[in-house]
Amino acid sequence: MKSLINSLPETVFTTKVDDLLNWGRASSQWYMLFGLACCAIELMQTGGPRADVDRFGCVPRATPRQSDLMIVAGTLTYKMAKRTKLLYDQMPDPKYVISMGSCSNCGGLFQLAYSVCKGVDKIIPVDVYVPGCPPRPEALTEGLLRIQDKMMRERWLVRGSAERQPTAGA
Amino acid sequence: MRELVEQALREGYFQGIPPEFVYAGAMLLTAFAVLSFFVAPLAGVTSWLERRVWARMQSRVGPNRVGPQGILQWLADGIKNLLKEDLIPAAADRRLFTMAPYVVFVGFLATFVVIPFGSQFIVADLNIGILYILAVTSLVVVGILMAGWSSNNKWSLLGGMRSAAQIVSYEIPAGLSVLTIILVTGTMSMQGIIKAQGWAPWDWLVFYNPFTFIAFFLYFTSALAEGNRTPFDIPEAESELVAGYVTEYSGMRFLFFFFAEWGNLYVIGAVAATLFLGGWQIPPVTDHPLLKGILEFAVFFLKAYFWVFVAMWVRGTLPRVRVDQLMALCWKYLVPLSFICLVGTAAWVLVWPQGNRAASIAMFLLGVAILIRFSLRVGYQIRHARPELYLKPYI
Amino acid sequence: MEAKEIWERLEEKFSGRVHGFKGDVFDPYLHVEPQAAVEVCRYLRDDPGLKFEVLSDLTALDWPKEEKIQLVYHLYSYTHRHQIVLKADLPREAPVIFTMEEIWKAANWMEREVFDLFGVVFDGHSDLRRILLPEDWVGHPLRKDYVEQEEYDGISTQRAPLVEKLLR
Amino acid sequence: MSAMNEATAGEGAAFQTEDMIINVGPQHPSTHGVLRFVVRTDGEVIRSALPDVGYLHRSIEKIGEKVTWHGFVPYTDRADYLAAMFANQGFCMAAEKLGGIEVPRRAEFCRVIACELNRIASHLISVGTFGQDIGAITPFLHALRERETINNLMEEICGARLTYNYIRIGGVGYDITQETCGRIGAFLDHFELIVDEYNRLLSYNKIFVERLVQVAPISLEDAFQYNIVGPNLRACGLRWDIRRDIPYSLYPELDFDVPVGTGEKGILGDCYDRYMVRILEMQESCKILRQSLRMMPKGPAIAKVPRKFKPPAGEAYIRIESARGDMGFYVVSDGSEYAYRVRFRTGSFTAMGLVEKLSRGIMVADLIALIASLDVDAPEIDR
Repeated sequence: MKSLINSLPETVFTTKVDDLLNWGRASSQWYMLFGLACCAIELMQTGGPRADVDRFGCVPRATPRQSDLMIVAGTLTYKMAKRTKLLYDQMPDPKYVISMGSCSNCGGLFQLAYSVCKGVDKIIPVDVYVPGCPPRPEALTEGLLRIQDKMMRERWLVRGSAERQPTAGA
Repeated sequence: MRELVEQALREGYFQGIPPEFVYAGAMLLTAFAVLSFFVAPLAGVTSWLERRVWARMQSRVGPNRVGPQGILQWLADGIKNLLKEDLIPAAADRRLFTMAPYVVFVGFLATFVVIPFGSQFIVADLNIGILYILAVTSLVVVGILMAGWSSNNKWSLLGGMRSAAQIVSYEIPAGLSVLTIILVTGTMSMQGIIKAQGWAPWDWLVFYNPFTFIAFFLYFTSALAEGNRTPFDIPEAESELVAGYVTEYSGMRFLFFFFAEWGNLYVIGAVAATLFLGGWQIPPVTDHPLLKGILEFAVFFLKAYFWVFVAMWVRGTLPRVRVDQLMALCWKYLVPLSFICLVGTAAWVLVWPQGNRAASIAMFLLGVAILIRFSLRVGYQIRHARPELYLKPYI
Repeated sequence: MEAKEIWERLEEKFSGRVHGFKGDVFDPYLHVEPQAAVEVCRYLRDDPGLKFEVLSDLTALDWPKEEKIQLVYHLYSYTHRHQIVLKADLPREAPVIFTMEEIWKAANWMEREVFDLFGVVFDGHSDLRRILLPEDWVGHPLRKDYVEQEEYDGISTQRAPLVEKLLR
Repeated sequence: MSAMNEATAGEGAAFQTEDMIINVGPQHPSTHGVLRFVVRTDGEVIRSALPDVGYLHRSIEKIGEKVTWHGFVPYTDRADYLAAMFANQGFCMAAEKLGGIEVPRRAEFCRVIACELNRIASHLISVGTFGQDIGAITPFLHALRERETINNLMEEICGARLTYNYIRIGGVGYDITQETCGRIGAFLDHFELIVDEYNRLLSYNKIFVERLVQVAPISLEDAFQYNIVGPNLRACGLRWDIRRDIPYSLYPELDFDVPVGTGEKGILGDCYDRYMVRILEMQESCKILRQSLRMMPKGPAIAKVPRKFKPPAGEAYIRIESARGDMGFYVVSDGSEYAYRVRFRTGSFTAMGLVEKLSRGIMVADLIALIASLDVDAPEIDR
């Protein structure tokens, strides 16, 4: 059977279905517990009582198989780089990546280091960059909302408009 | 249902189709309707409720953006998981891996056949109802073990083995406490058990004698263990075994496990309500059949959900036990205790075949005393819990 | 016990193999011959008057001008509450010293770290592997003349040009 | 379990068992960052667990040689992000010792206040994640809730929530105002009761206690051999706190107890002792905070330090009592604007060395409890 994805003309029905599907995906982002360094603490605080991203349906999952969103929180070293790629590959599609903090954006403070990978985007594609060292929980929440926006813009049934949007900064 | 189909057949709606097919079709249709309009929302809402209750205990808010107060959260989760890529690890045993979720799901779903939601509202009042529940829930073990083995992941394997050992062990105290009730009622039919009780609390089997009183708690503890709930959630212990036997599952297959877990929670509550707490029995307030049915359903639902809430409460409070402690608890304490309950009740039934009203009322008063003591303690804890401190510039 | 007294006791016992005591710095130190290091340390640990139970720290200093790598042992005694610093000079091309593992177990990991970052080989070590860096890493980064590889495992190690200027 | 296996293996060679090698980490929910253990198990019983560290090796020591003395202070934050203030303080003390800088008295008070707040925050994470690893998530979130309040206070003191860069060479970056002192006092009133609540919720929970007692006890000899420090050492029964025994800063003037493990529920030095020492230490920190808030004098918050700080050639070794114990800073200067060598000696690194020995014969679930009880912190191990 031919795949239905991106094959139908744009009608009210298809766009509505797309909206429903996107709503489902945007309202239930399960992020992988992937704390690498300092930002992991702020990631925990984001799931904690003050920021509480559970409000948006974001729950942490321990295994990559059940997560939709990888929040790379912290410094990525060369020793860890291969594992990060592996974990990303283990996640089922559609998957998104938030690069949290300067270190995973570009190396940040640790640009000078010999063992730090200068940016997680050298390893895996990134959807949203959240700056800060470390970013506050509010900043990460904003990043999650940006990912939601991005999800809401995607088209699954409608033909020809499905290019993934270029990355946005939060 | 049956009458409806027969009537339709008599009136000649389905000419040219063998009546067996019509019956099968009707059954499938009913199953579909029950599944999509009752069981799925039930499990889903339970999952939402759990997240909210849990969040409240942790001084968070919990899901509140999707639908009113986030009540549609389960729908979003479902839609998302349906759309996820269906991953089967290359090293996994394909056939078992794909089958395992269905086995677990069937094991949980089949119990709904005999759950009595009201005096008229039951799919099939089997004469071996409670035995049937014990039997089909054992199917869950098979599914979990299949999932653990076929994933070809060491965490899954460990989780599966733990789960098998745990569920098989805890079947014994659960079964024995159920037997205690069967001794009293003399029937295994769910409706029969409920009819042996009355609407008043002192007519409930939990207060029948001291032994059934203990058996109730034994049953609830073992049922929590069978449902892999905290403090017995070692098969999917997040901090130890990543996600236990579901580590390799994604998307829809994972959703089945997810579904079964929360549905099971309701089944635990429903069975506890049926066996010990008088099921759908209501005081004789009305003769209107529809109103009566609704009231019965509501009473049963609330009784079951109270225990669901208790299970959530336990999950929000207690840490997890270790494997050896879990086994020790089962074999050293629960099994001997449930045997004592069984023998004690047998003797009780010999002495007072019609039950002892004075003892029932005494047990009821004891139960009330325990409840008051407990609520006082909870009240004390709540009064002494301090709210979050908001310092001035940050309000 | 004062560092001076420790030095006197050591000089008496191991004359010629310990030297270069310096008592007028923040943390008094003395030099020990690499061959005698284990013996001296065992004496320091076992002597009831000294009783250095713990190896607080073991690290190294790279001195390219003097062509030496200097191992620095910080010892501490909980019983007598005194401390001493031992230093051992090794040649820079082939730094080899005997392991302290049998005296203080903590030395196991510390020596692995020094091996990893400085390339000092510890003779008799039970498990001398790289500890912080990947097994296939090239070079010992804390040496002063360490040059970074162009790429590691297919990932380029390029920095932004602005940062490049900051590097000394 | 293992005894049973040996017995059956003796009966006939037909029944053979094979050990299972499990890879715990580097991405695992309870490894507290990125650690990896190669665990060889016989069913649930661990034969050996080999730690593999270095997944967060950020070469802070090398960076220390590349940036100026002042410029290195932010990096010390990242050397232990849960207790950043201590690394700040240790490095600055080492630099001050080399440069012969006198720190103003008010600055010392600011340091003590900031450090003790940070100690509470760090221990909150420690005991919170302990609860989470044992399976109780509620206490963890309650701990996070209190930590948020501390984060707010920290933000007020220095403008950052996690990596503070507050303590500078010669003093502190910003003075602590009178209002902030009042809020810290309000927080202490609140927090001292929260510790009781925490005890009711978690510490004396029967399941929690049963999970921890008699698990992986550390003897005092082992502690010395492996150089275990800080709360882990105190849990072995040795009353040893650098704040009290090798005094630095203002600690000799302050009155506080040093809690030690008593083996009240199990044996001395088991996981429960290590947990309890941290709970008690939070209360001691409250005591210290109250005293220092009361005693704070007026004065400048930072001494005059030249922008191009060039300490004379030499070396200094500083020990401070961080939240994870004895943190050593070995700095060597060659008289230039850059340090010649910066070395951090941390408690987590040595504690990880002991895991291999402690983990023999315990269960998989106990390994998680053991790691949580040692309170190791990936950046502190790898730096």
